[in-house]
Amino acid sequence: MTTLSDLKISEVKLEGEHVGKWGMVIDQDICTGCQACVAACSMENNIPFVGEEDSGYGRAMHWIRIERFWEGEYPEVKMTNQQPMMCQQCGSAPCEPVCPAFATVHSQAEQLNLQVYNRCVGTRYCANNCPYQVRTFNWRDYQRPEPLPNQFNPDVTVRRRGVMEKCTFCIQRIHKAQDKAKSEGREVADGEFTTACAQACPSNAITFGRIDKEDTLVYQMMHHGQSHGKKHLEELGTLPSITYMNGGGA
Amino acid sequence: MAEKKSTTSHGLLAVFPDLEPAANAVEGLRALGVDDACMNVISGVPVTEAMLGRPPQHSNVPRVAMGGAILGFSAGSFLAFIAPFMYAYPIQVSTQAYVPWPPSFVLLFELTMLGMLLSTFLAVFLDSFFPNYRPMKYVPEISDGKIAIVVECEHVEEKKIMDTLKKFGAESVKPAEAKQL
Amino acid sequence: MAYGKKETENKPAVYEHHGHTEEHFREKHLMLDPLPRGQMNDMVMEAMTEKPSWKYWLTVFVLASIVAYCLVYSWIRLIAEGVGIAGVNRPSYWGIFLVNTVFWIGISHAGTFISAILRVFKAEFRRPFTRVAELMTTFGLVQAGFSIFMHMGRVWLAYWLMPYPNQRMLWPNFHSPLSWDLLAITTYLLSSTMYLFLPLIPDLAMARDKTTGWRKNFYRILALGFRGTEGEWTHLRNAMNIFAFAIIPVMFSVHTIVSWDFAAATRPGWNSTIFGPYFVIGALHSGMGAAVVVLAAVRKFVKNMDYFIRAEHFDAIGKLMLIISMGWAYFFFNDYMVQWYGGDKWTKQLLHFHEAGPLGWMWFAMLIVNIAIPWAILWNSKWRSTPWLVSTVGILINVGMWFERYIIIPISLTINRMPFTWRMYTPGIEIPLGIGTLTLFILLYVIFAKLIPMIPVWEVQEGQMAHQLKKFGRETVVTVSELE
Amino acid sequence: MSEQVSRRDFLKLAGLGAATTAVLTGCGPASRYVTREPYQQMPEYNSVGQSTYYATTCRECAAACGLVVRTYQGRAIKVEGNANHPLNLGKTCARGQATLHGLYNPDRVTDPIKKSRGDSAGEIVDWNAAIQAVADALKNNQPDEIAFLLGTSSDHLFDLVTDLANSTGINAPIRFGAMSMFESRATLSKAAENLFGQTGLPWFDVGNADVVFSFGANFLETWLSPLSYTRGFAQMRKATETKLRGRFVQFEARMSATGGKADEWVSLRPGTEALVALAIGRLVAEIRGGSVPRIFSSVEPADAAEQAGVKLEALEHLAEMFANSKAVAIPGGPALGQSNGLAVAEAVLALNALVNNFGKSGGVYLSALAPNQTEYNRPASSQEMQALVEKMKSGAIKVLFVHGVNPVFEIPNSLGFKDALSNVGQVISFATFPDETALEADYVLPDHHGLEGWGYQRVTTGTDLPVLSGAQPVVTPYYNTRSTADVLIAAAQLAGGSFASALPFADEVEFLEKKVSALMSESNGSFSALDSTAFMATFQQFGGWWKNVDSKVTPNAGSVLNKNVKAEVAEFAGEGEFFFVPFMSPTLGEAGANKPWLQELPDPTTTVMWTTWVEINPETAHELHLENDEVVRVISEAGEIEVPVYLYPAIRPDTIAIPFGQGHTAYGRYAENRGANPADLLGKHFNEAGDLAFAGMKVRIEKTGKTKPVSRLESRMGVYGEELGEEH
Repeated sequence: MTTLSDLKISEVKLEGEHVGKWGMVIDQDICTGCQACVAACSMENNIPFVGEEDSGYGRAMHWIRIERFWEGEYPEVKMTNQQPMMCQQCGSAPCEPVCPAFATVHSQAEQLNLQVYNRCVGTRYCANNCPYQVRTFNWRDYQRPEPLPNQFNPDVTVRRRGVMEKCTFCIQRIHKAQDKAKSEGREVADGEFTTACAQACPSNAITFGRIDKEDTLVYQMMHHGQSHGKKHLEELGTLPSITYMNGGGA
Repeated sequence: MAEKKSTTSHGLLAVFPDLEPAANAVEGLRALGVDDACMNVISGVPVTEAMLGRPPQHSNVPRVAMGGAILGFSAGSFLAFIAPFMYAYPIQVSTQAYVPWPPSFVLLFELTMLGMLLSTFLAVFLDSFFPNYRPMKYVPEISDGKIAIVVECEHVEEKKIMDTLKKFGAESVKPAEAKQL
Repeated sequence: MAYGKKETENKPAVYEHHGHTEEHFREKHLMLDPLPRGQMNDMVMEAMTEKPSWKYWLTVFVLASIVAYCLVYSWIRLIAEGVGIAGVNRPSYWGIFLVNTVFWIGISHAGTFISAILRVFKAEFRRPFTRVAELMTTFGLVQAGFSIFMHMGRVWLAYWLMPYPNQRMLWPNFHSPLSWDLLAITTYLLSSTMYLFLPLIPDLAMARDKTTGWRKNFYRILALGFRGTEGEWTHLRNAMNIFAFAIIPVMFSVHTIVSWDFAAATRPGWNSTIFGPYFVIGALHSGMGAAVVVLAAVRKFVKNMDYFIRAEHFDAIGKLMLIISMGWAYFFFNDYMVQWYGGDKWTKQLLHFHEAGPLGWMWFAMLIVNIAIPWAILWNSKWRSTPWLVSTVGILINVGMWFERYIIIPISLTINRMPFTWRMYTPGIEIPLGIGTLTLFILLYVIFAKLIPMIPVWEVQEGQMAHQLKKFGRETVVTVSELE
Repeated sequence: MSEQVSRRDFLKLAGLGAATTAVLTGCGPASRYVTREPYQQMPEYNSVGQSTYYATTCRECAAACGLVVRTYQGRAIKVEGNANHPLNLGKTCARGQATLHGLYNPDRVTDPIKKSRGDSAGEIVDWNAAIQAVADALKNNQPDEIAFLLGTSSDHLFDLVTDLANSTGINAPIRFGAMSMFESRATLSKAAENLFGQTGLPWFDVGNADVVFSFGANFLETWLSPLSYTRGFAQMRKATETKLRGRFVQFEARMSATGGKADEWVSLRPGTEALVALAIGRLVAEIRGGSVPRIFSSVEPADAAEQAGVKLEALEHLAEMFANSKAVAIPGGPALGQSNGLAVAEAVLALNALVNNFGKSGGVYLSALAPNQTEYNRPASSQEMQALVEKMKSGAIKVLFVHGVNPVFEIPNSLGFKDALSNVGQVISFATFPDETALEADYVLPDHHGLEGWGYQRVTTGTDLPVLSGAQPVVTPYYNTRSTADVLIAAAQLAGGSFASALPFADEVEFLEKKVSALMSESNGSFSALDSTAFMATFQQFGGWWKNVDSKVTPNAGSVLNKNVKAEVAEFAGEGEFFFVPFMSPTLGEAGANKPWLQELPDPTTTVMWTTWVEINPETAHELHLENDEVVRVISEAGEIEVPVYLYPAIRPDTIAIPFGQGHTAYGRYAENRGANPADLLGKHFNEAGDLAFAGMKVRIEKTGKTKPVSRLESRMGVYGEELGEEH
């Protein structure tokens, strides 16, 4: 007879649980909060700067933000480990079903959370429903005076006002690498390319790669260091693709 | 003579001050041999057939409403169950099914109600021949609370009808003339 | 009452009741104070067709100017410059636009409540003011629609949310509560407009019979050729019966679905199963409050209305307001209790923020004006029958209900599971736009008071026909005959 | 390079050796040997839809990180790190990333202009006239009346001017940057010289240490070579199968972004760093047994602890930590920018001698010298700048050429640079941006942006290898600008005489080729080539040349422990109840304020964007009835500025701090009239090594009654945990 204690909570699986395809491991312990990822992301993804007033009013459009909290009071004050926050590319993303226009959907091929700028009508429901609060909205047509637009990345759409956007895991780089691999008749190799943030990160705190294969670096990091790796707000059943590590001895 | 001629073709219109005499007049006319189908009572308040002792009116409104409900339900079914398969490619949101049941119920309900109410409204138009801007037999006193009976009966002598109407208290009996309302 | 007094104890057991005289009843009840139909018609027509004074035109001008600036100009700016000129931000992606949407949908609920539910349950006091209430539904929904369109980032693409075959090979996402909302509000707006129009037809016919000139043509077209034949009345009655029954679930569904916009989200404070009925009762709360204000305004500013709208109506609506206030308090407490008990750390933070945050005063004000004040005033039949007092309570309830929505939307959005992003919301162009919708609502009433009969005279007459006084032994009471 | 070489040939010469993910090309489109071709005839590496990657060197600071710039149809799209570059191994910092916002900045100087001082606009002159003006300035003045003030990040220009100076007798070029001032570079190298008897810049092998003690060194932000130190930090912190997670202790009065990463943050009273370091040394020596070395013997730990405002037990615990592991101690930043900064540096370096880590993995080295360098050559200290200013004031300088630095902004007002300019007959600025110094110049002859120009930069610290990092144009110049080296070469030819013979080159590229191809003969190079053209092309293609030989120098530890260090507290200048800590903004650096995306990057510690703030301990603020965003006037003996308050929980109650980087009065739309410049508060006080005692000021604050909402990325409610709803 099955008793209650025989049921382990770990056996309760979410319906349709899957591992995802692309993932990231972020080591908060070595993240120095230097903002290189933020700058790299903004440059790669044509993110507009919003100016002093708007940025101070919760309208900064960083796709990745580095959170830090305070613990204790002087002199026992401690700055917590930096926490880079970007779209977690949830396997079961709360933002997707609530969009009336299918502007944010799940990519079955890439197992990513897509944002289709053209479809977006700006209800901002997705952003409300994102437990990670990582979606940014084009509140205005933020101006980039000439000749700044020369710097635009031609692989990434420039968004206009009224459109929601968020971290894409640099999907333009994913596609480029896949196209290249396909033309060479092979699969994308682990570490063949990386996202702008991971590429810039001076402390290598961000590692990006495939997580659906066991021999990849990110998979190894996720599972090897499981004792101190965690996913944010996992309890909501969002199946995030980013694992956060917080130091601690091996 | 011309007046008489028009009477035969257009019938009579009697105006009653109240419900009671009008009901009596209906009874009187029926006794006279005027068929119910030849009478039409026009009133400014909804007096029921039973009050006037008239046969029940036939109305298509409930049937059309039901039909509309079925149409609405079908439209809802289309949107809920068929449209998701008409996309260029299957679109997955979160881990929800392509056709999720609970939202489908919302859809079915709203569209059923919309279909029903729209067709109810439409049915009133159809059954009452609205909008209708042709000249019609009518006197404006009706909206002041009078009740009018329009009698168009060819096999009963018009004089008798007129007398009966007057006997039961008609304020005026005139040949019914179709006028621009 | 005599029997309460000691010195009368030894008197013979025949009690002197202050029996209500017929005059008392006539004075009190419109239904027992019948006037000839023609006279009532004339009163209504006079109120409508009387040449407006300069004060009327001034009012129209002032209101129209406010609408032109606050609604038209501000909205054009909003579209041209983007939602950035509003106060929305991260994390309060939704702000006053949605507060107003919910608020106006709430207002619109009273119209249906009065004309459909009270019609189904044959509450006779409804008769003179169903029209005024139904107009509230339609006008309110127009404002709600405006508010939700203001909210959208790319409103020029709003038609993408309608289900129609298109070159994008895409249908709206019916997984989204917002698309349910769109369907429900569309259904509700269409049905309530039709439901407003059907009982209006006989009154338009009456107006057609009593006017000349452009008005005659205007009413002739609108009256559709209605004469009042048995058939027409039968179809109309059938249709109105169907509407009265069917629009009630539609009304409930609308505000339930509005509540799902919040309840379906994975946010602390929003994810609550009680939100559906809580929102419905909240809608009725603000709706009844608004209805009583509109009624008082119509009675005061429109000619001859004190005959049709009397203290008894304020008394009756006051009772409803009291009951609804109690119901709202019940649901509010229910929601609060369960959220509080759940002990989720973010919900706890949120509740604390509601009460002790920078806008904690709003939370307390909401409880005072939504519960304490109605309960303190509306229990007394005399106070309840005082139009200015009840309508003051009505205004306060509306302020309170607006606060409630403000607390649920921007204030609750302030707190989420990412404390690094918590941030207050400060409204921007929402303020003029909100004022604009309110002004347009009033302006529509002001204009329509001169265009359509504000009182459904035929319904009043029907009611008067059905009412009479009857003596049971020594007591005179009001009886109503079921005519339908 | 006398004959014309097409770009296609250049590529062939360069070969396909690059091991980065991208195909790197050896020569940028700005090469004057290339004519632009229509798109139909685009070279294969520049075809439509294909990106071309060019390796170059970052010029946002002096560290010389290698970059690979992605270009697309002649536009620079994205900066990436050069994965092969020994210094940064493919990484970039935020300032490097934003360098494109300098390139395409809407407020660049577009043409050479002649103007009157104080005017931002002037008369556009053509380059021939401009070169003539430079030649006249060279020719018509005595050599010793001509001075060059250069920035820290164009080594080839520095070499060119040095060559010019050596053979013509003009003043040797002086290099300066606010960054080097706040780094206290001079103090660090002076301390090394004093202790080891060797010149050079110490290098701390953080990556292989188990315990890192940093006395004020903000090595994760801007200090010396932040990318390399950050990499070391990450290595130190990460536990592996063979090593535990390293621990890091920071000693400073105001928690810097570096200090925020510390496992233990010791907030000592400013000025007591030397005492504390010596006290720890003494305790460590006691723990390790044996006698206390002479250098530590003069300090009493209990005394030092009391002076510093820390507990003796805390010091004992830290000493234990230091004594029993592979430890390294780093002096830097504000700890050295004090009156006794040199003593601090020596005391901290001596700690390393105690654990005997000199020349050992995880210990202290002297940085490898760059390939074409014979001895460490540091930028000018503030005192040396002061000497220049004195000369200018006295009228001994008739012509001042300024390149790559914005002295009017970067040098504290109290040194009087701006006033001294009025005694200089002619000021010629080569500024790319209309900065404050360009405003005070007679000519502004804009140099290319770093990504449009040629050059090289020496890696002075941060890697084991001697590295000469190469720079090449990645895009054609966007405006009518001209390379300063070219201008000087042309002007020297025009001036004739010794000038012409000093710079016998056709242009900058020829000069570079001569300098770079000198390395051809070196062994163990990262590449070799048969002729100088190929060598030069490969140099550009790989983004530099380095010697694959560990060339770090082991310091001579011999007598360190027997030296004497004054165990005393620093002196503070001025009246006022607060110690004042100015610090380099980690995101803006000295010259980032005109780059909009750098402005919008949140400061790592406070998350403030777009402005300057003053950090005050919340307790202190409470006592003074100060709130967030309230504008206060900070007053020192040297000046006063107005800044809004930020209640910073990790600063001593007796200390306030202000970031450096804003407060520009010129420098383009994104920088102008934004924030305040804390350098205005710094008095003319130097330490023994000649560095400015920038952290040696005392200030007071006054309320102004004004408020200014400070833009923050962080929530004002959510980041302090329990006290929800209260604004912070």
